[in-house]
Amino acid sequence: MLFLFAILIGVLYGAAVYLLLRRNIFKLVLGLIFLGHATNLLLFVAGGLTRGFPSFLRDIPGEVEKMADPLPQALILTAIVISLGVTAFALVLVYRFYSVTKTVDLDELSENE
Amino acid sequence: MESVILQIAARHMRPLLVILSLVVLYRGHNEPGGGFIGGLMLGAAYILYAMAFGVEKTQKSIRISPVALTGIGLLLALVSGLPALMEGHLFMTGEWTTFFSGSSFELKLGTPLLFDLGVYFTVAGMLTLVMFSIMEE
Amino acid sequence: MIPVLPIILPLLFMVVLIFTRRWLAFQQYFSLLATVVLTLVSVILLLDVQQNGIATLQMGSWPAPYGISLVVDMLSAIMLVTVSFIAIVIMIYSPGFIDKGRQSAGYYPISFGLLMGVNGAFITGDIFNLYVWYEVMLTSSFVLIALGGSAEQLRGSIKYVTINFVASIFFVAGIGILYGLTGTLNMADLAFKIRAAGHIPHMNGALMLFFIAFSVKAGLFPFFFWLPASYHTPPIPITALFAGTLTKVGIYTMFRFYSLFIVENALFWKSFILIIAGLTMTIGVLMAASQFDIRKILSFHIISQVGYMVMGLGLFTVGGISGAIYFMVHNMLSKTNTFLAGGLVYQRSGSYDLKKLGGLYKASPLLALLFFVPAMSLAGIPPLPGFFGKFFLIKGGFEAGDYLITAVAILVGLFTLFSMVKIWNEAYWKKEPEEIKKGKLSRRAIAATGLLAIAVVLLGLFAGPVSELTVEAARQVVLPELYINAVLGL
Amino acid sequence: MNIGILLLALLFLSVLAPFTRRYLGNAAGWIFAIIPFAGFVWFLGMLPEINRGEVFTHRYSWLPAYGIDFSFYIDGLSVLFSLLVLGIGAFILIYAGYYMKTYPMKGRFMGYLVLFMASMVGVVVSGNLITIFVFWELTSISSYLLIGYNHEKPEARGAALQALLITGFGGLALLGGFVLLGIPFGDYELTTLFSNPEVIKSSNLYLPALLLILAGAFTKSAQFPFHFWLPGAMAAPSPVSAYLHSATMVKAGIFLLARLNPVLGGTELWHYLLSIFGVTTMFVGAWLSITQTDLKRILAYSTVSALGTLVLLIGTGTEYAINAAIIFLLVHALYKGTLFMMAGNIEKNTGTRDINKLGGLFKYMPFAAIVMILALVSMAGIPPMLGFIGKELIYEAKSNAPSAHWFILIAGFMTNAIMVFLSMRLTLDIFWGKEPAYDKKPKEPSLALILGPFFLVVISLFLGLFPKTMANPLTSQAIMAISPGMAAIKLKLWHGFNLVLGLSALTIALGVVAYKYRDPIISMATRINLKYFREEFSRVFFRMIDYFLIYTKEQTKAIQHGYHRFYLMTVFVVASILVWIQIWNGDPVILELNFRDMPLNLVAVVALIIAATISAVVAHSRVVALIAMSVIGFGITIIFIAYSGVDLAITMVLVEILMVILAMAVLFYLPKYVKYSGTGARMRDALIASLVGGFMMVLVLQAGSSAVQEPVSEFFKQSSYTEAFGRNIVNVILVDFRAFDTLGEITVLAIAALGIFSMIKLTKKIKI
Repeated sequence: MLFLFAILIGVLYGAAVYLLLRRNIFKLVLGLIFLGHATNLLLFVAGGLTRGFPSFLRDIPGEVEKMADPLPQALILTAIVISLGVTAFALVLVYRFYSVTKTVDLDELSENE
Repeated sequence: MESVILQIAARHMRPLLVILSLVVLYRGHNEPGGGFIGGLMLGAAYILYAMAFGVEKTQKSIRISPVALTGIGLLLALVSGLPALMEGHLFMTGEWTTFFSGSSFELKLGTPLLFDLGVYFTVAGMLTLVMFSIMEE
Repeated sequence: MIPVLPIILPLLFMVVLIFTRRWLAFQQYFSLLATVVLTLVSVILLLDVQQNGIATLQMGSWPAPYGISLVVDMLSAIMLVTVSFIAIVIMIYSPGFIDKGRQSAGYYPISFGLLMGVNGAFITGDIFNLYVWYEVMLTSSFVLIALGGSAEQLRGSIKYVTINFVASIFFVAGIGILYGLTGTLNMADLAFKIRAAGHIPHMNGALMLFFIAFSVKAGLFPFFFWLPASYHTPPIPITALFAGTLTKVGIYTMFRFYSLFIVENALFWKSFILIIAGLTMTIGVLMAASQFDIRKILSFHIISQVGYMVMGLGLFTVGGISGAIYFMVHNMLSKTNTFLAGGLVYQRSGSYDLKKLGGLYKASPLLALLFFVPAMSLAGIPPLPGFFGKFFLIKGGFEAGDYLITAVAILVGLFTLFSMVKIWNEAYWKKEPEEIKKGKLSRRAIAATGLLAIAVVLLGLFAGPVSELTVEAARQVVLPELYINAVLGL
Repeated sequence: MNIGILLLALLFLSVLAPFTRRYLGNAAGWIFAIIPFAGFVWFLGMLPEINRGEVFTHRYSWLPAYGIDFSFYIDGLSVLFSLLVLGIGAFILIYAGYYMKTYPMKGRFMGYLVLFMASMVGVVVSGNLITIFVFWELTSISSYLLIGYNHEKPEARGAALQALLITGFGGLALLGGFVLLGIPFGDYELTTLFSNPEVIKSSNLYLPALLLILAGAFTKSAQFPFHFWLPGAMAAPSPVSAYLHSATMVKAGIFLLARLNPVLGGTELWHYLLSIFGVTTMFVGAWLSITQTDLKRILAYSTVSALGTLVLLIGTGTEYAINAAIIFLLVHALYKGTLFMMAGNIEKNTGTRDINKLGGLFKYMPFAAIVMILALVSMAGIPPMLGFIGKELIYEAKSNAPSAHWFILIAGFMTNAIMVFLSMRLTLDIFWGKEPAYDKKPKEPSLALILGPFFLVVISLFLGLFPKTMANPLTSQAIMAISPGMAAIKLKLWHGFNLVLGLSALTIALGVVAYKYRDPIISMATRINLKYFREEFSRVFFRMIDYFLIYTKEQTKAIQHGYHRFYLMTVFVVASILVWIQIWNGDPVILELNFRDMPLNLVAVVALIIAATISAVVAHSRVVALIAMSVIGFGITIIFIAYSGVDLAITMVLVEILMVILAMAVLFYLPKYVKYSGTGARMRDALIASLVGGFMMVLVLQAGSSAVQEPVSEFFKQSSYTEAFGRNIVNVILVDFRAFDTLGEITVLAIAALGIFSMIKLTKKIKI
């Protein structure tokens, strides 16, 4: 599965980058959300994949060897929450931007005007 | 959005969700759950209420502002690191005590739980703060 | 215990300020007091490190490499002291410049959030924890740069937020990959494993991701766009605070990572970093020359001067690194000072545009002095600290045999002088335009700027003792074994 | 007394100066002059010991970590220069106190002047290259402030900028040169340098160090082609011109050459470079002075010429040449100081400096006229002034120059003839000749204004009359300092009839003849200048600055263009290139495709996510995009569940719901999609996107396929229950093992929430 997941992550990153390069500010935010997803998945996959053995200690002999690595999961949880905060902020920022400037065209952001 | 059904649902769901969130919070140390998920549930309870009765009324019924809730959460998380110092350990070292240490049931309380409670409040505070602001807009 | 204080004290202060956000007067004085406390703590840390060597703390008593290690070496300590001192100045300066709306909207608590993140980044010895502090710092800076929400600010902050978000994503992706490759997050442990293994396959991709992430944060060529696009938009104390702290965190991290993780391909990284440094300092200074907005000139200069610091890193000799660290301290103080002086100009004349300004030299000798000192320091005029920073770097560069980059650094100094003199000639010496506003200067702001200017002068006058500290810091950077052993207790 | 105390006293005085105006008024100059005068006397008192060959050194610890001390080194050369700086300085201060009577901000002016004096003394008494440099730069800065004194005039600002940039450029080069010089010696102390000068001469750093140091010295001392800032600096008030631009600052470069002659000198390169630059500057300066009409500019060009002469002499390096250099330095400082101060007096009295608009002044101010004429006599090199001795020595030196002495001699001859011509012209055209209608009757300058010129001329006269008793003791040690082992030549006014005297006579004769035919000569010179020097150097300089600014503006437009997505594009493209290079050069990726490892249901999930992703990208409506987004989120959740991430999955679902609600709440305020970009742009962006996606894919493959021995998480598995009392290891990591991360995480949440809150509440438009 690693190979498929790698492709999936590549596709997600690619999509995110493509969306970030659009002129519409909505797509920009979408791109940020995609980046977050792609990265969560990347942390998950890069840390090693273990099927169906969540990291709860149940006093089963030998469980520790089979168990999924809990650390990447903890990292992802932290990362998800952080990107939730930042993305929510970005969303409101975009909203505020639109209500002040009445445009969604990023090309009108030029600072040399 | 003054829907009667929603109002009834919200009124009854709220205490339920609050209790559920506390359970999730406590369970989290051993089973799936934890402060973050619990906090989201707590927040959801009040957001539901606010959707039914409006933000202002909800605010009144909680008596504590979301900002304060966030602050309390942060403070709790911070304070949970202090007992360790009194024990002469390093900051944020987990300190545990056991209540009712029977054979079948025991209630273990420790500073990591307090910390998780801080997470719980912060998340709930953040969620309600954001949603209330947006809903008021 | 002390190493954790620079992180949790700001959090505590932030919480207090959140609860008291309606009492503006209290917020002003409390913030000031809080930054003074932070500075004292940092100074104590510095003295401790100076006497007892690298200080470490294992969070929650979990031993390294399992728990999160906090490590304060000389470099961290110097940065901590500098940042918290700048925070004092900003807190004195702010009330006159941040309007009531922004103050009650959380300017003070979020500033402490920023300080928490910055200090955390300086202290932590764990890569993922570093990411967390970066995010604390960045989120605070996002909020601060958009605080108030004028159209210009929003324009700037969209660029700022997006590009920095992308950088953070690169950072955290690099962490994930590094963990997948090595199974550890503790920086000392990682460095130890790299040295023990000799070669860890596929490391370079992750390292490059880190480099890109930190280059964006530090404002290196060609990743700096967010900086000049946004730094001129918020109120000047916020810009000054950013100028004094943010990019330097990126540089600091680069120092740390380079020192710990670059073992293989050292020659490639050295030349690569030197090339980037040369381009950054040249392009930044050239862009500064064309500007007419004081804040923009200074913003472009930040980029150029970041190039100097990276140059010191690329040399990777005690002399070069020590020069870069001294330069960094100087730059944080002097740059903040010029921004604050720029704010005074605005308060007096109602504009940042050099074309609309003039006559300030005659109108206010004090204002002139407060700008002249840091500006000449940035231009590298002795005996101000900018000179020593430049001198140490040039010395380091020539002694390391990297003549080309050193020649570039020397030449860039001339252009820096040019832009500083440009501001001086236009805003201070030119005849005062008739329609100019004649605003009253805030006393607190003058006091803050003066305090910082005095600090700049003192940094120059006491270049001797300070450079002893930076040499010690550089020694610890160049010999990462000291760091690794201190953390792992080897 | 200690040299450190003197310097501190001067610095203190300069800081104090701006505040004294109120209390001291115009008498400030007299009081200010006390300290430099005391210093002058102190240095004079050192002369006997100095002449016994003693050298005074003091060292203060300065940058111990770098092994650099702040040190002083006082020998004959230092004393000679210090005497000039302090002696002339004292007179200048007195002069300036009255001269600047009507100017605003006189206090600051005096402060800068004293600051300059301190820095100049600092340069000449420093015993360490870095110490020299510190004071050197201070002279540049204080002169910048002085030249730009009339800062509301654009010319003054321009001239100040020009001077600062030229000398600043030199300063930076000098710093580089000093650092290079210090490398082979391992030290910057002059004593170290002097003790074994062969170290540098045999090093391959000699050439770059020499070139950089010469760049510093030549810019400061206005050598061609950097000479133009000096005439430009005439925008400064006359006391400044008299002090900085004749007697002191421009001599700093000369001082440096003299100081380093034992270290760097004596090589062919040194000899040729100095001679070529010197002789060119000497002649060009003199030539350009012919066509000037502004009194101060005439003097400025003649100063340029004199500086060239000095460089030439030091470069020549023979015993005669070094003797001549020192004597001429003294001569020049004395007469040029007088002339500039007199130029100020004349301008003050008549309101003009244009010599065509002056005339017949002798009868109004006979005393001042005599003073000035004596200075001009010295400039022309006519006995009995010291200038005569100087010129004789120069001729002697030139005729004995080791190479090209005929060429140098002829150039020198022409130059001196021009000096004679200028002297006659200034004397006759200003003090006699046609008298224009003056607005108010010119009168003798007041005591403070004439005191300086008078004393300098008298000193020059006495030195000329009694060279052996007065000039020799002043200069002999300076000569030895420049060139150890050389003896001072016994100076005398009368040398007997020889070639040199003949040359002198011829020079004067030529000058007189030239004055007789001055009109055709001047118009010829003007024609030649128009043809060959059509552009004045300083105009070229400013045009270069204009071009530079245009360039930087274009560059800024090209790089900081304001288009957000091109910023992002640059970041992505550069990142892709850098990472791909790393992948390319890195270890090979071994890919094992194991189809048994691919359960169909998961393959379907992956396919679904990819499909959703693509539809989100190409979607034409926001609803589709949002739905696709949530499909992706839930798809990832399924993957988390399948691969043992239970907590993760729950959190992901909750967050996903929240995100969709937020996105809906916020984004539906925005207008509908508009298609902005064309196909070309889309193709380009798709390419960039696939580059980024591609390297991320490869990196994940690399990381995911490498087996790690003992990740740190083993410890968590082992001790989660035993030490942290929790069975949910992920949660234990979050609240205990790595609780510090979580603390940061909730802080981020709180800050973001506060930010959102304030952004929504704070709708008022706020300025600043």
